[in-house]
Amino acid sequence: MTTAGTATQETARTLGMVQAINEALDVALGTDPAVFALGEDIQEPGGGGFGVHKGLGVKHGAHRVRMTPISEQAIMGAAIGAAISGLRPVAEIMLMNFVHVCMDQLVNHAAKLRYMSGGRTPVPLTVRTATGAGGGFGAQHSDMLEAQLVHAAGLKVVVPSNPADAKGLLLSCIFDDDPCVFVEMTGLYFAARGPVPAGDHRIPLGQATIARAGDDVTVVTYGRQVADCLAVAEQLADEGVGVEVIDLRTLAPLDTTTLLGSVARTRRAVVVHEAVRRNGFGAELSATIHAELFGQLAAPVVRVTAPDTPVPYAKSLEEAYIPSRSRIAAAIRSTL
Amino acid sequence: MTTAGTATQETARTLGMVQAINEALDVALGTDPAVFALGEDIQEPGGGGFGVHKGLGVKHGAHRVRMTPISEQAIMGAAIGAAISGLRPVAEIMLMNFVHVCMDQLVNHAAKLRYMSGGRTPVPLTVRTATGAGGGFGAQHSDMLEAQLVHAAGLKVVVPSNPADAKGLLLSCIFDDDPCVFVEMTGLYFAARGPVPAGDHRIPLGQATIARAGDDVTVVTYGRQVADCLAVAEQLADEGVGVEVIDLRTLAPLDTTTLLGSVARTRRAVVVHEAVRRNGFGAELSATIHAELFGQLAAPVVRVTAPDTPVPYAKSLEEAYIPSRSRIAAAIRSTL
Amino acid sequence: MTTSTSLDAAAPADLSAPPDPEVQLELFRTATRIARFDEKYRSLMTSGAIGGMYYSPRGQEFAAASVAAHLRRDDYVVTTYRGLHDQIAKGVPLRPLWAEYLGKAAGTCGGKGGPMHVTAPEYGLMVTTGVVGAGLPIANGLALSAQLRGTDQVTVVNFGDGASNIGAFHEALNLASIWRLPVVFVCQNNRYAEYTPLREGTSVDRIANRAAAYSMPGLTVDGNDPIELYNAAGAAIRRARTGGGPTLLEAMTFRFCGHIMGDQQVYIPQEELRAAVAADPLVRFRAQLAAVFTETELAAVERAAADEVADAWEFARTAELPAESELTTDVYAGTAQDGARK
Amino acid sequence: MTTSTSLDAAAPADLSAPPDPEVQLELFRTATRIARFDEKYRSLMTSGAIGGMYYSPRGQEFAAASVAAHLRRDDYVVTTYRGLHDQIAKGVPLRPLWAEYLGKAAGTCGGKGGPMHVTAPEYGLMVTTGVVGAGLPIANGLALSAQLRGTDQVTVVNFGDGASNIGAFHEALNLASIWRLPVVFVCQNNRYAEYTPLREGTSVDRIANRAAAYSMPGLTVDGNDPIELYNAAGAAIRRARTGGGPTLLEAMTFRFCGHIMGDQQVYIPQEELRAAVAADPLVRFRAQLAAVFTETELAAVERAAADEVADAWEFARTAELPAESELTTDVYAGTAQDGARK
Ligand SMILES: Cc1ncc(C[n+]2csc(CCOP(=O)(O)OP(=O)(O)O)c2C)c(N)n1
Ligand SMILES: Cc1ncc(C[n+]2csc(CCOP(=O)(O)OP(=O)(O)O)c2C)c(N)n1
Ligand SMILES: [Mg+2]
Ligand SMILES: [Mg+2]
Repeated sequence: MTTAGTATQETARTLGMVQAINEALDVALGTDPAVFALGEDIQEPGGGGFGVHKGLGVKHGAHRVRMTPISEQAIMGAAIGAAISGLRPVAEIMLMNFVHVCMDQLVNHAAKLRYMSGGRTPVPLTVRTATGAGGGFGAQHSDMLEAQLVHAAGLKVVVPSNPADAKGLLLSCIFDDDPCVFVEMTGLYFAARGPVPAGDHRIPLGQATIARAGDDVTVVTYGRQVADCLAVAEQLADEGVGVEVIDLRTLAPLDTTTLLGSVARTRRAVVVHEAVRRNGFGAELSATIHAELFGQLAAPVVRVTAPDTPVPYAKSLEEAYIPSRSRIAAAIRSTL
Repeated sequence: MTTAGTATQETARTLGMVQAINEALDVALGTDPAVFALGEDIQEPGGGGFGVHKGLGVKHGAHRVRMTPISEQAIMGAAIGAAISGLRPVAEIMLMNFVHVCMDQLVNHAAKLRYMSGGRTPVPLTVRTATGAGGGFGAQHSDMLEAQLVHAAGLKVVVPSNPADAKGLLLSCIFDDDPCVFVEMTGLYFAARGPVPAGDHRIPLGQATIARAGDDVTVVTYGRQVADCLAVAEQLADEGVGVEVIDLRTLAPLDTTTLLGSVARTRRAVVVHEAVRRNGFGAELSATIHAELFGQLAAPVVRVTAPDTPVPYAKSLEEAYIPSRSRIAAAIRSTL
Repeated sequence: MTTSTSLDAAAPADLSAPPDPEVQLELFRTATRIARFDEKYRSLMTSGAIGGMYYSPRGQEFAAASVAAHLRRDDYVVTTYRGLHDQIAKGVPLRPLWAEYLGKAAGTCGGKGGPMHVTAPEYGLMVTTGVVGAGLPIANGLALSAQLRGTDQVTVVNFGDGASNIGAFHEALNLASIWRLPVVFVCQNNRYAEYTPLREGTSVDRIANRAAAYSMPGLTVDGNDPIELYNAAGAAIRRARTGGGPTLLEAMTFRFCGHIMGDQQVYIPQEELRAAVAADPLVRFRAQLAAVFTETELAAVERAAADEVADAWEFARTAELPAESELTTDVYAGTAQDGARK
Repeated sequence: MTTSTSLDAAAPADLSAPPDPEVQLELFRTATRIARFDEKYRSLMTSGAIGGMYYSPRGQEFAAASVAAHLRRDDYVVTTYRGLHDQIAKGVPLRPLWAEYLGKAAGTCGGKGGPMHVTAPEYGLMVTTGVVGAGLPIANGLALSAQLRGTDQVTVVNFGDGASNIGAFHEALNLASIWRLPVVFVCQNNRYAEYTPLREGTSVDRIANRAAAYSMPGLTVDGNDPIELYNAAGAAIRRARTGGGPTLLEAMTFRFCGHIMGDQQVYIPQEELRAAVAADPLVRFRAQLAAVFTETELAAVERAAADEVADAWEFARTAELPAESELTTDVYAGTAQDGARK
């Protein structure tokens, strides 16, 4: 189903998010026998919660694309044990809310073992998980929990915004020597399409990218909200406002160089994420920007986030929950 | 062992933290038959992880001071089920790191049921849990995780700094109609002593207190760090620096009125907590202060926190991990 | 197919003894109301009139109806995302139920919960959870609450075969046993967890056999035989109500429509699927009842169900979405917009 | 006291057949080294020379020694906060071990982990966890890794009786069974979880009986009988090594010194405590060995152990605390201060 893993082609094909992630897994499985995937229903016909593993079980074998029972603690524990003994597991936790079912394994064990062992017990595992509001999945299937994981020292946290980045970042996570949580926003699975380099395409962790250059105000965001921010930026360009959009890609460790470099120039920043506001990642971004660029800002950093509520089911409420383009635009305007 | 619950005495006795919390539980159990406690080893001789329930099992009966197996999911689930059917459970999760063992019950269920039910299913439960570095307990028994819980819409989060507040806040949590997490810092258990009002003493949730007035700089803190900040404030008073110390007491919902009122006056703020820095509660505080008081601050908000590492075991490292008085003092001076 | 483990009181002498005809008709009525709701819902999804996710309980109607028939309104039920049958069987009226499924303000939860999170405490439907296995520990709490308050309310918690592999199941059964809680754990074993057949994820042939690990009676019955399940559930519920403690009841059944709307069920062997659908318990039971009731009587039940379902759909279809101001209410106590609603 | 559940290959014909004298002496040596370390550690705590928390394994020496005797250096062990005996039995040298207990830079983990988090991968001591039950799922991962890499390494995970009530236990045993993992689950049943006697928290008489819920052999043996446990563990480990899959082995034992240093054990009936201590397995086994070895030989083992322990204490006592610069290293790869140390 993909050509990756056999030869590196220089051409970039237009792929969707699911295909791009599938390709990253395929390349990793094809490159290194230490890599294996595990998760619920990841073989045919499901290919996992959103079909990301389709075809991989058949191609790489049931021992390397392993179906698990519905046992998130067992999944995460198996990944940790395999990681500390030399393998590179890629575990799927079907939805990010279920990370809370195995939070102890992830945060008390995966994140801490390297440190607690004085560096003797590295944990090179990757957890892939899907989430995001907008699909009518309700309060237990939609939460963005990246801020809680960023608060866990020892974890790396990645949220891609497009297929090429998803492939490149996931490959970097898999071959990284630390535990990485790779957050796939369901809204992107079937919406985002874009050119994706073939082969073993990697994007370094910890590097943000300037998705759009602009001189008047910096919008800092990640994941699904990047597209919304870019759309708003286009719209505001017509009004003569130059919006720079930073796609953080990796939240921990954070690329403060790119972040602060941009805001130092524009002197205005808007932070946009889908997670709730209270102690969301926007708090860390805002605190960092304000403190590091104290006296240099022309306006306070504005946070555009979900309200401090669980994700509502009703369409009318779910739409109001997710940061809209008009709220983003209004926030940007408020800084000018 | 206490007189509370029988008659309200106006005298305040000098008690330690463990006794004060014990008294709150005793009053609650004595006041309302809907209240009951559950947790591991909470009957004699343990009285729970740190002896908080000593004597209560004998006094109020094994059915209302209930021993559980080592099953945090079962404990939290039992508390939720009891709460939604009319009782007011007070569950002990022995150490805060074990909250991660039952994070799904707490965050996906307790926190969300009221909202998901359109207000029909309130969850009046209290979770008490102990934590904090400094005891040589190592990386899995010491974490301050309040920021992760503050990020869960629907929860209330309380961290008392002294025995009287502990009693008054715990009673308010127990009789509050929402799920409250009450964080007891182990360092205070045997250190903090102070006058504690007898009887059904309550302190409203969501209200910070000015632990010490001052005009030059506001230090915002909670829990065990309050005493350190007060000590530093005394020390700086000798140098002629007026330090105002705000003890937040409740982190969610946050008393922004007291917080911003103080900083608006002093124009300088230092935030101190023991949790790691990255997306700690200090980020929310700093972001809020900077944004709300933009242009009014004389200096950037400084965060004094643990570094972004698990809690180390070695004494030399654990001491360096915890915000020290000298780091707090230096941070305050840096704002002047 | 009855199998009992370390059993006793929970297993009545004869599970096949039919109850009163009126009870039988009631089981048929409940199952029919569930099936009609489900069928109409699916047909509306297929036609595009309704969107979203839907976990059909078609085929499992009696797993709900025959258990809930023993419950009083003040007894408690906890169920899952695949919960329509349990919600209806516990007595939640179809109008607000359907409205909740569509996220309307007139729904049981004001549209904020949705199908995976329906609660209707006034009917004893206490929790619907979207997290596999998470309902079991909560059910213990409901049962404990009855025990502490000194009532004889019983709690029934429904879950799937796949859920028996998650930690919460283990902790809940152990605690229920130790505390002798008035709770019945009903595993609706439909042989698949998503696309995974039972044996691939579950290390035991009969989930009821796991009861022995908790010194609890465990019983596997044919959940598609309304009478057998009715009798078995009755014994377990009586046992719970009279202080005898918890039971693990495994009701063997089948999901006719796969895991989720749109599931093509290619992973199920064709004969297995064909045989299961051919043995549709609703059709079978109707045929059985024809010996006791007239065709007119049975048809009346069916017509009433169809009418009620049509009415509920019309109600829900035309109901309003919640106002945007509802977004931030109900997070904490005292934040409800509309005091009257509570 | 052997009881076997749904058993077979894991139970050898005669659990009481003594192994070679040299093996017996080795068991005695390991147990003696553990006991001497523990005694000295406790006496130093009592005198105030050492502070902190300490979970003594005194009384449980053979639960570790008789199992680990079958393990190769490249086999894996996972243990808990009460882990000293398992750490020593797996071969971790006493000097860096003691240094880790004191949080010194020369410790197995540079002092950063401490007693509850010792790892020494070069000796196969892979994880020590402070979270009850959390080691079991990780042990599966180690076993899976061996399976995937095609080696015949075996993983042993030790845990307490109380740990058998937590969700992670259930998920781990189910997965190990399904995947036929080369793992042995060793429950060191010391009859108490903190201050809670077994029957108050655990809904089954014998924890090994829970193995049936996972179609796994389960075996309860006298963990204080070095020979019986040696034989049972040998069978389970051979079974795992040769592709036979997991076993749940319950070793009945006793904590002589209570849950944690300072525990007065007032909650244990006096006769129970007296009888257990009177039956000190180390004393009993020494008496048994006197039929095979001379007093001189046994005393030499004891003296060597005492010397080794004294040396380890001296090493640890005089070792340096980690430099403050170590605080922020080892969070991520490539952040070690001292490349040579790794
Ligand atoms: C903790 C958790 N893990 C994974 C899922 C995703 N999921 C939803 S339904 C399902 C299958 C459940 O199977 P079973 O328990 O047999 O119930 P059934 O759907 O057959 O009624 C899974 C894995 C979930 N909801 N919760
Ligand atoms: C998840 C979790 N809950 C609670 C604790 C606190 N705790 C530490 S040891 C212990 C008792 C464990 O008993 P058991 O499993 O029998 O082991 P033993 O101490 O007897 O060796 C408890 C409750 C913990 N460490 N982890
Ligand atoms: Mg199923
Ligand atoms: Mg024990």
